[in-house]
Amino acid sequence: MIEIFSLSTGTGSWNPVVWLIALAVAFIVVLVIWATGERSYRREGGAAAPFLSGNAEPEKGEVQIRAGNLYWGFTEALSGYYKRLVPLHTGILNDYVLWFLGTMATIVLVLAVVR
Amino acid sequence: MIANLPFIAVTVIALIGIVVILTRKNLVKMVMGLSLIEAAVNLFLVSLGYRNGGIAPIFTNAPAGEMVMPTVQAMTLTNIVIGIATTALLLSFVMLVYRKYGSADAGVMRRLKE
Amino acid sequence: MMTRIVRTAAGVLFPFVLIFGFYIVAHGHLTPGGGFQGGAVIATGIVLLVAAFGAGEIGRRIGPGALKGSEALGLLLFIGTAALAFGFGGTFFANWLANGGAIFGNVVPFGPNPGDLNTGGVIPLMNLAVGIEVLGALSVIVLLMFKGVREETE
Amino acid sequence: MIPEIIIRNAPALLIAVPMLAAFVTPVIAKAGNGVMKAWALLATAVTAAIAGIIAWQVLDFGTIIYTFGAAAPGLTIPLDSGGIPVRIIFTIDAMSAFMGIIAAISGFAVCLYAIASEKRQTGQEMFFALLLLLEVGILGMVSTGDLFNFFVFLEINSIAGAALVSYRIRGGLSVEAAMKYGFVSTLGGLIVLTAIGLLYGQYGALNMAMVATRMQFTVLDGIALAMLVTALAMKSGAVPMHFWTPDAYGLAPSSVTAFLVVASQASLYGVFRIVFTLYGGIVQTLDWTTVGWIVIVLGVLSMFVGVTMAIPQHDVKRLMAYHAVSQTGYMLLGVGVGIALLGTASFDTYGIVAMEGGIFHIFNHAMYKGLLFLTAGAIIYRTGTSDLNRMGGLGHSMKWTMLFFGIGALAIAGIPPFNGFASKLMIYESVYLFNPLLAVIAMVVSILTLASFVKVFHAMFMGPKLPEFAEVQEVPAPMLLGMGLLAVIVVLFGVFPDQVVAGLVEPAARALADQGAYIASVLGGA
Repeated sequence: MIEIFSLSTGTGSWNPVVWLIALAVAFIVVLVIWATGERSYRREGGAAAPFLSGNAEPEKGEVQIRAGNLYWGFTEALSGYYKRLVPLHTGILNDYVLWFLGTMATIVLVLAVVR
Repeated sequence: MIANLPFIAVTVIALIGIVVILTRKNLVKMVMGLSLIEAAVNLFLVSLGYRNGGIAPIFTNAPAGEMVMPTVQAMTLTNIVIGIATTALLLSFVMLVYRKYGSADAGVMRRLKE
Repeated sequence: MMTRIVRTAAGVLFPFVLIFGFYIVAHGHLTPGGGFQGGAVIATGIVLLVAAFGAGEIGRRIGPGALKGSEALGLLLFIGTAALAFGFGGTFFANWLANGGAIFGNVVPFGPNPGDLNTGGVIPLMNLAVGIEVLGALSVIVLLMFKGVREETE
Repeated sequence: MIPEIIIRNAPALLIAVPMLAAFVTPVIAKAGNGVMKAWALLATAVTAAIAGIIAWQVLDFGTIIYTFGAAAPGLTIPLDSGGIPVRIIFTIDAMSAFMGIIAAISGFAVCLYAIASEKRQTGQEMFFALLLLLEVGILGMVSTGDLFNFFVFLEINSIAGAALVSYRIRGGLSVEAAMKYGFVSTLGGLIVLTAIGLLYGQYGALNMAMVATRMQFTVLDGIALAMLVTALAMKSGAVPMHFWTPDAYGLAPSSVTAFLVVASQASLYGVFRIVFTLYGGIVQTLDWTTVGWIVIVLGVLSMFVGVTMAIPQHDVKRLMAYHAVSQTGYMLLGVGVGIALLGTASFDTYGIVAMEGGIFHIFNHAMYKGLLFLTAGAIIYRTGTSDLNRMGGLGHSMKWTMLFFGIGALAIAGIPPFNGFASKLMIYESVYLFNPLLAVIAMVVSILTLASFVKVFHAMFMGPKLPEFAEVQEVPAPMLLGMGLLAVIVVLFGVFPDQVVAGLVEPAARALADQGAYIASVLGGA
């Protein structure tokens, strides 16, 4: 029964059905733990409000993080790579053709001349 | 040597086309370069079909002898038709780009980059 | 709109261009030429009219609607002729009319001959379909591009 | 149950139905917009049914041969032709049928989606006609067994694709994208034609099986192979020839983008078909490994450059387009390893698994990437912007779209139990045995993909409801249905990967690798 759903990859196998069952079991365990929690807890009345050193909590819309700065650290760390890579995407049609023909020339050299 | 003349012409025309595409920034000229390459490919195909002493495959009043295979002519014709379609499409793109951007220059047509 | 001389000459030449185009279409299975070439010749006739009388005038007389219609008609004829072969037990594009004795059904004579128009089976039909399609498509392209240029300059 | 004439002529109908429908569409549009849309939807549905019939026939009874213009489909070599198959022959083996199913399913979903998403545009009859023509181009490319016919369908693919990219002019931006796409595609097409000319001049045949039997691998053949592989890899968006991909994918209408992904994959199929079937006879020489490594290098470059370029993007469709480049790299890598190992003892142990992974990834990619582009289109349809920096909080009002996007994003990042995980797992494990470094790169790329899509998900759906999007509602039902169809396939293929691999993918990989069977099916028991 298990074998029917197992995907063999030559060196191992992957069974999504077993994985889903495991996920369901884990979910039930989480549910059980959650159910044993304190029932008198209330979200209202400031219990869930953040404490920002006594300052007023800003509007949710103002502190919403938009997409642009989410991976700033990553691009900054790899700036040497990005400084070389991004300017290659010039957007000029001649360059597109040049890259295409250049790659073709390289592959022709490898396949037909060097062999 | 004389048999290779068409292929030399093919190379020359194709090279002119490639140089035009790579060095000219005017989009109309780039489309012209593309048409030159297309013409070179057509000439190449037609030259492939040449057989010394062969007879054109037209049955009407043909002399007796070996007829050549008309496959390359069919291919060339198809490519001409396709070429007309692509050239018309690309030229209408150039017209629209010129109207919207105020220039038909590949250096100006680069709002999409990076 | 060009001078009277050009307009008159274009008017005189146009029927001859048409006839030459239809000749090329009709003899496509015997001599060099065929649907595309003939259609292109007819389309050049329309280009001649456009050059002489202007795109606005010709666009009003002929109309992109009719040309688009002829394009669709030609394509439908083409596919339809090809698909009719299913009914005769052949595959798509099979020549179900050839050597049948009916229209375009004569057997092609072997060896050098002056040519018989009544041969070829579906090939002349397909040439006709392609001719109708190409004259519509090319004319429509030229008319629309001409209109685009006009809007540019005015 | 199914009339015999349909089964007999199914390969021709696969092309003829969408083509006829495309030509009739402008005429039918006179009867009303609704009629025209129903007609287009019907045409794609019938095409999908025919693709299904073909796949069933191929998987049950072996390769289908269909000779155009002959008295019977199997008459490949006319008696008076001197032993050369002069007619156009469709050769549909398991790989072609596999690609046909992808194109047909994707075409149906896209058409369903476009019915609602394009209803504010003018000139819709031409849109649907071109969409059907694009489908003709894709299906023709994957079914044909004739080199020149392949070129013709490639050009139909390019022209219809370029015209569709420019459909919404968007202040000239779409036209710019279409101009770039059309220009490089046309140049690529001409290079393909030159290569075909080189082969025809030497071997005097255009049929792939015939050329394959006569293949000598002279210097000219090497040049032709390089031209074919480069031009088709360019059309599939491999780095460093990928520059048109973000432009065209980003600016085309979203429904078209989802279909352009399949169009690119038809070119990818072209690369594989040419390498395996046309040049498979030179497998014993040293050049063969070189060919494999060229494909692998293209694949690794595509994976890495694609994903790293995607991370700093802030236009949602441009970001997804770079991911499409990156995912194409996986397919090139998987099949490239298969190419490099073909003919060695390792091929049967893990080379075939790598190929299966790469081919399975083609199907998975078409489904989840199509789904992602459609969800992006749904967002743009409602908010009117594609800039991630201006979005936010849409999860409150577009719950179904959020669900579909989540499924697609998890699938592309290779998170179990979605389909992307299954194919990526096959690629990782087999490529690790071939060269551990390549497998590590593939995994790193997968992690970066996940990171990038976490950002997109956060930017589009998370956060409080923004005042500028207070009026936003869920998209119309046909768009949801189109997305839902693809999402269901993504989930099903993820949960039952073994059935799909054994039933569809493995026959495709075996058919691609077995050059002898392909030739024998066309030319008889050679």
